[in-house]
Amino acid sequence: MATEHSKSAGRLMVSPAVAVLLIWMIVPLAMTIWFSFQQYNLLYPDRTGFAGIENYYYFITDFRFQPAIWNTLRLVLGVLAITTIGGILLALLLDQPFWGQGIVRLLVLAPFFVMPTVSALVWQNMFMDPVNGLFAHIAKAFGGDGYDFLGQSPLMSIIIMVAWQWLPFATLILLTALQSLDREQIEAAEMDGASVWSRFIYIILPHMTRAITVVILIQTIFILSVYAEILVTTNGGPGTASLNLPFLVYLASIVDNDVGMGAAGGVIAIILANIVAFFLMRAIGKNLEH
Amino acid sequence: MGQITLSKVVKQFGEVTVIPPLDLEINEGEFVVFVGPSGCGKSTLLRLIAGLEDTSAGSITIDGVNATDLPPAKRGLAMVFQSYALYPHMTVRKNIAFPLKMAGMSPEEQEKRVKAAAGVLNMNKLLDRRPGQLSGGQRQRVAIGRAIVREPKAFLFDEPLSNLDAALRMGMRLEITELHQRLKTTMIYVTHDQVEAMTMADKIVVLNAGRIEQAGSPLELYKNPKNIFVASFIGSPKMNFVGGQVAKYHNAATIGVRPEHVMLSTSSGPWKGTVGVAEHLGSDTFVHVNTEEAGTITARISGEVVVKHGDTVWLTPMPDKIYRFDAEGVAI
Amino acid sequence: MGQITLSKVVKQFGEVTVIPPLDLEINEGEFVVFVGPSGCGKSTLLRLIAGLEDTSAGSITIDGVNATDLPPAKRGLAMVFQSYALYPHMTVRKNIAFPLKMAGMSPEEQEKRVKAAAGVLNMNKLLDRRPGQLSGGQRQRVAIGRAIVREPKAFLFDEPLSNLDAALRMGMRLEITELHQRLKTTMIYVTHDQVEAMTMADKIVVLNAGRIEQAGSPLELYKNPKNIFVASFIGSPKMNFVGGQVAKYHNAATIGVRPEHVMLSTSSGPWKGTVGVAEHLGSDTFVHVNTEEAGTITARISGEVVVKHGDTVWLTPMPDKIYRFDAEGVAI
Amino acid sequence: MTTVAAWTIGVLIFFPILWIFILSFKAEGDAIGTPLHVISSAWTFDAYGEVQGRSDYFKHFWNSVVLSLGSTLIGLAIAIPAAWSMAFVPGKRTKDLLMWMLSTKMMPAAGVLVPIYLIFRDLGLLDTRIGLVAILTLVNLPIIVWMLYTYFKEIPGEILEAARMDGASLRSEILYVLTPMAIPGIASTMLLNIILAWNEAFWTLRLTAASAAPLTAFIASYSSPEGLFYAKLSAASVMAIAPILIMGWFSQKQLVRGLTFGAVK
Amino acid sequence: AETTITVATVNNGDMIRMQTLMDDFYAKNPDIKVEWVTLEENELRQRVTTDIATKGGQFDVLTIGTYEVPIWGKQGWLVGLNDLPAEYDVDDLLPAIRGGLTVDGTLYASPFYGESSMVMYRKDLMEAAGLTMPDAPTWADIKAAAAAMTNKDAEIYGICLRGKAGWGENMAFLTAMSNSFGAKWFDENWQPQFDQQPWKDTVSFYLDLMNNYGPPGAANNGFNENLSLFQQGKCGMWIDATVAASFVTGADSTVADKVGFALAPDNGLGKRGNWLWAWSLGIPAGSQKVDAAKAFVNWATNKEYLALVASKEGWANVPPGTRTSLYSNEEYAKVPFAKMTIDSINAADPNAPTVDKVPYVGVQFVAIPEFQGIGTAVGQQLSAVLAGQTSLEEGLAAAQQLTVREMTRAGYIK
Ligand SMILES: Nc1ncnc2c1ncn2[C@@H]1O[C@H](COP(=O)(O)OP(=O)(O)OP(=O)(O)O)[C@@H](O)[C@H]1O
Ligand SMILES: Nc1ncnc2c1ncn2[C@@H]1O[C@H](COP(=O)(O)OP(=O)(O)OP(=O)(O)O)[C@@H](O)[C@H]1O
Ligand SMILES: [Mg+2]
Ligand SMILES: [Mg+2]
Repeated sequence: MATEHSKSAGRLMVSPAVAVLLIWMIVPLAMTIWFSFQQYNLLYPDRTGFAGIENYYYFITDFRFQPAIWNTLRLVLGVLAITTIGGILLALLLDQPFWGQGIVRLLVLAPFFVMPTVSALVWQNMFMDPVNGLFAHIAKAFGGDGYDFLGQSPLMSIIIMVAWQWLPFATLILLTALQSLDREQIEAAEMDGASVWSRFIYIILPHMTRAITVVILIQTIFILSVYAEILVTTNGGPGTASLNLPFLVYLASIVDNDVGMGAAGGVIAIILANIVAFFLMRAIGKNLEH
Repeated sequence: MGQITLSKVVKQFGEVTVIPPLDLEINEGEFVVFVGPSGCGKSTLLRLIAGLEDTSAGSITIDGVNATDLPPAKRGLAMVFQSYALYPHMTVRKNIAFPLKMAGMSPEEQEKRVKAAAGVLNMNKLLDRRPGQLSGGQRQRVAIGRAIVREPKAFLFDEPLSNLDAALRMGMRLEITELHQRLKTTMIYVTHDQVEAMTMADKIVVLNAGRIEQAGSPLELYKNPKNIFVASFIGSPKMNFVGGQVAKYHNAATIGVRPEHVMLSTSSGPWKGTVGVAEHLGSDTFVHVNTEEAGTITARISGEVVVKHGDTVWLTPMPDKIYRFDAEGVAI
Repeated sequence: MGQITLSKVVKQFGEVTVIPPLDLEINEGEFVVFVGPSGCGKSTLLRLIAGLEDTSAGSITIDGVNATDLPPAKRGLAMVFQSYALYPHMTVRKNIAFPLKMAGMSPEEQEKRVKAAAGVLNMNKLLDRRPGQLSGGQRQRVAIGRAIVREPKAFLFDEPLSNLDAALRMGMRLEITELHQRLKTTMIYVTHDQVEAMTMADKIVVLNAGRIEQAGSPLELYKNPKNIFVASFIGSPKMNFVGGQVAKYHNAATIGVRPEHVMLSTSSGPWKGTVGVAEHLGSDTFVHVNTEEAGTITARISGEVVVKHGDTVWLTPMPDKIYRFDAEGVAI
Repeated sequence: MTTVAAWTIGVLIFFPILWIFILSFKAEGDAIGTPLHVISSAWTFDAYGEVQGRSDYFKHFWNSVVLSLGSTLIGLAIAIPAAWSMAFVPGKRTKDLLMWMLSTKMMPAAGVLVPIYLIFRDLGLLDTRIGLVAILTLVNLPIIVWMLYTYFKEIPGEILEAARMDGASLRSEILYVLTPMAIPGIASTMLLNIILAWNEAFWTLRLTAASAAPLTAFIASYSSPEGLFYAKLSAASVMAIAPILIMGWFSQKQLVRGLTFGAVK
Repeated sequence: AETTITVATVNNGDMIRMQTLMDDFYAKNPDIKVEWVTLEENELRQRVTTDIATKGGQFDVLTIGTYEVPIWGKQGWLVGLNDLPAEYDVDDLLPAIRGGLTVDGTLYASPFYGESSMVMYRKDLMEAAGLTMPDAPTWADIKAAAAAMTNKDAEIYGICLRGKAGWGENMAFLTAMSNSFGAKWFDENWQPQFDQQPWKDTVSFYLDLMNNYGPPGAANNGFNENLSLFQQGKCGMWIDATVAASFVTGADSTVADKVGFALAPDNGLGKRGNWLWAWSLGIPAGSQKVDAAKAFVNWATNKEYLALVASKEGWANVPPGTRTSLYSNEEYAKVPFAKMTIDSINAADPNAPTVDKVPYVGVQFVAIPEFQGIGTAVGQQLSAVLAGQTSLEEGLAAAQQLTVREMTRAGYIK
């Protein structure tokens, strides 16, 4: 596959595409870095100039910064936990033959197509509302009181919304992985005297490692930047209870109109994301090989 | 230990009957090979014995105990799968130890037994590799190791060699045969390669569409095939079949003659023809001759003969080695 | 047309030299087979000739033209890959026509040539199927069709049969041989199956770690192997090698004797031993005997002999069929 | 047993969507009642009528279609050659490059809004479909490249070599051999990208005004209107998600296969 | 030639209604076409701010409030509206509203509707409790009434107030409420005042009301959630925007005929706890179609439009709170909340919002650019206090700290 002919021809032909790709990705990044060192508030057109690290300083020393970091992590871990564990269980269930398998698959898949905004609105108003929400109605039917989801467990509520949207993704990847398991392996384990549980632990779960890795990787990428759900429901509150990093950046750059600080926040978010990605790749990257 | 009896065993998948009522007796210590064309039910039969499929009717007895409804793990049999079904995420050691671990054996005992099995199969050095890092033959050995280690009443093999290349196949074939001679455990072996069947079996069971066409020792089948199906299945290169006038002359609908029983002459003989391809193996020569009387006939000549594409030759079947079959294909 | 010369060709991957300087002459119309153990550089050599890899040094001449730096398409060679590399999204017709289309041929001309090739390979009925709907043997034929249609100067085959099962392999082997006899085009064929090499080749090139151990006609290699490596590679079952006292007696470091040249007796002979495994093929019997003097020796006996595991037998090598090798393994 | 469990869970997961579907056919006053009341009350199309009366659904819908299809096609055009090079002529840095591309997806969009807004203003791209197509392409490109890359890696190099032996130029090789062979992969990449683009709600909202606004902008005007709004919100939600849901359902086999990112062999 | 103008507007009922009345505008201006961008309030504000600050030029008419107009007018971002035609009758605008939209003598936006806040209460429940609501209640009256009306078993909560974080949500209410408690955001040196007693009094009174008599989940209730609750009959009282009056007495309401109105409460310190706001139409300085835009603004905010709405939808649905003439109209006077609305508006003074003197204008906000961010952050803190996640002291301390920090950074505190 590799004569100089094909290599150089290949590089030549591909280089424009890669260049476009790189420019596309570098330009916003470079501009963000540039702005992060500038004084730039939309509402003060005449205050401009080099700001040094002031933007970074103020962003990091903001009392909301630390909670935002922790909440970001909690959100990612919470959703990952629900979707992978739930996904595995669901995949095991859906892998059994039963009547209407195709339809149930469609039902389970559906939340993946729902816009985050719609999902958040629907959960907030029609389900989690402590007075008119469906959960409250159900609680009342059993003589309880409506639980104030967004007031009392705001982050958990957001985790539930996000997990609902990503559960289908996890389930279907894991289901596909499960279906690719060589039947003979299960039978071999059966011959070897493995119980159902042992088969799950020793055969099925290891077989799914790679798929689980992909689920974790892709979801982390998307969940690290969750923002619409928070915007629609809690706005990061009460207090800082459901504030995450992207939302803090949003507050700085859009609510405060402070472009410089927003850019600094963006740069910090990228750095942190890369650190997470780095550890993620370290920890699970080898599962992605071959 | 290792006496298996099938009586009136039937297997249906939905409406389709794959195995019609079938009786079979496998004696202790016997090496039984199931052969037959693809889809004839070999694997199904094996899986019924293993307990991986339920019988639709009939009963299976293992060492005098009715095992028809026992789960696979309780039957005391070990199976080597066509794909080997090694656990890819476990080292060879863990693969082999797995059945022991499932049986709740202590780690020391496990290690001891794994070592012993590895010794038998000569793969002490491979114990810490993973299946992905092994060659086909090595994988095969691990699969066998996993079977041996349980000291089963019988081994079941489902086409274990079909994924290997020709050279390796020969080696592994010998290894399994030797293993059998050493362990003297009952072995049931599925293949569709008749060379394997011939060289390994104490008893060959020829299956066709779920029915047993003939069962017996390899030489019995080679010498006295009950019908054309068996005759064409056993022996390599395949038996030559001739119908028409030639067969009529022998008072049969079809006659068969094996390549090794055809003599070739450059001067005379009953069947005249031209050489198509001559394959020179050094030890033998396979000559494919297009004859007028009998169609294309393959002759196997020991050693080296000097024939080329297009040469005219004469063929003579050895008269006492001619098999005669009636219109239904049954041997006369 | 089809004269290929390699002179001082070297191939390195990074630091590793896979092919040390190598000279090879392939004559017009010749059927050359590269054999050798896995990883010895057979595929690499073929790919160098095809132009799919660059040579690190040396030159390749095709029909007198220096082709060292020509891209694959310009060399006028056709290749059949191990996996066949058919285009799965095209019908058989389109697959075969693809090289013609790339050459800018008119659709009518394409159709004509495709028809012709399909005729040669007897697959007129398959033209509208897709590769996915074909059996292994049929795919193989399409791959050959795609090669034929360009009327190349030479065909290159990289283990084209290794994905097929034993029975099919034999048939396809015959087909390729017949094709060569018909087209008389140069063919270079890579395999590690020595039966294929023996039966198909005009010239066998035995490779070992990128070096040519010996090149010559199959019978030449069978009869006069230059060294132990070649001797052990050619012939099936493998030649028996004996060292020690026995060899010394023959004035050699090692002697070799082929299984077909070992006679077996139940009463007397120079080597006494017990039968390990006896493989009864009907037509032949392979007897593996553990002797004291010469270690394990395989003997091939025509027809059926009645020996069992554990029997005591005596072996006699045919005196004029003994190969002698010096301490370096070179034939004396 | 399995059937019951699986159906129960399936319906539970689907329930929120089912519920807004039901609510969308209710009068506002009924929609906010207890579940029993909701089920038993009269059915009506009023909410849909009101939503359609209030905003031009079809304009938004058409914008959504153009944006998601456009960005997907352009993305593919850029990504196919790039993925080809990564999969078949890999360098030492290929893996790093890929990882870096993915990490850019983790950048909070809010931090880049103003720079992009300024560029768009100067290029006259604000509130144009072209501009949004470009942005959506950019945002989703890493995922497209990655998906295609994992796909291409599964295609045996021998086939491309065969094409080369057959005299195909690089262009023909990609056009006639690679691309058609990767159709399933390309299709599922397309599907995923269409879904992501369809649901993208930051850029589509902030870079559009009237003429290029897709369905995300449409739904944004229902997020907190005055008075009772469950039915209207439900109707608008149903209208916003139905097209993509139906498309997703019809092509779920393709989608699911591609979504595995090479995780399943 | 036809001119197309793009109008950005909030998704409030009055604006939505305007979109259904466009035939009238097209009849009068056949060569102007209007494209709507309807967004939720915060979304709209952010969207429009980005555009106007970067001179993106995507909109020709903006819907903005009394918070933006002074800031933007000062920046020169808005087109002055002093030259609207005579029939616009600029002198008819309510003085308080007009004052809020004028910078240095130039009117920068034309009010579409104006609002203050007031108490809306359930007459039937008050009656059942044996109480009457004075027209100008004190906070003590409110508390007594809330206590009397609360019946949690029947899902009736004595009082519904905003709790959702946001400078335009809970902070609008709390800032207005704090004014009546004598609190203020900043002293004359721009020093934040959350560490002072009046703020503590305000918030603890608010917590007392909400925790004892408020609905569950109040920390997420904004205008809209409370409106739903009130319309369903679940609130005894609701102190909120005067425009809500038409909804609670409208068709969707289950309690339409049982609602009474009163001025926002006071504490005897001379300021009532009501605010002042006007959604207004402005034209960005970058617009290429100023003439068409002006024609639209004139159409949408002059007296004829009020008459148009009245003729199609009835007087109760006329956009309130902008023109003196509306309140002298006899038909309109029959609307139950008309008088209370105008009284409330007149009771607010953006230029002297607090008991003490302050350096800023704005009743329920501080008209400086930083206020959005600070107000939202403080709002989050107080929302957390309401949700019980932090204590009152901690919440106020955090509010003080962050406000000091931001004001220092912005250069107000030297
Ligand atoms: N689970 C199943 N459901 C339905 N039919 C089956 C099932 N398993 C096997 N069959 C059918 O039973 C028949 C016998 O299958 P079996 O696998 O036993 O054949 P085999 O002799 O092992 O063939 P091969 O040599 O190809 O492995 C086939 O026709 C097959 O299609
Ligand atoms: N692209 C490559 N980069 C580095 N080493 C390579 C490359 N291709 C082949 N090699 C090495 O070159 C040697 C020869 O490989 P080659 O594929 O030619 O062997 P082969 O004789 O065809 O073996 P087989 O019978 O297994 O196909 C091997 O050691 C292989 O590891
Ligand atoms: Mg089988
Ligand atoms: Mg090779």
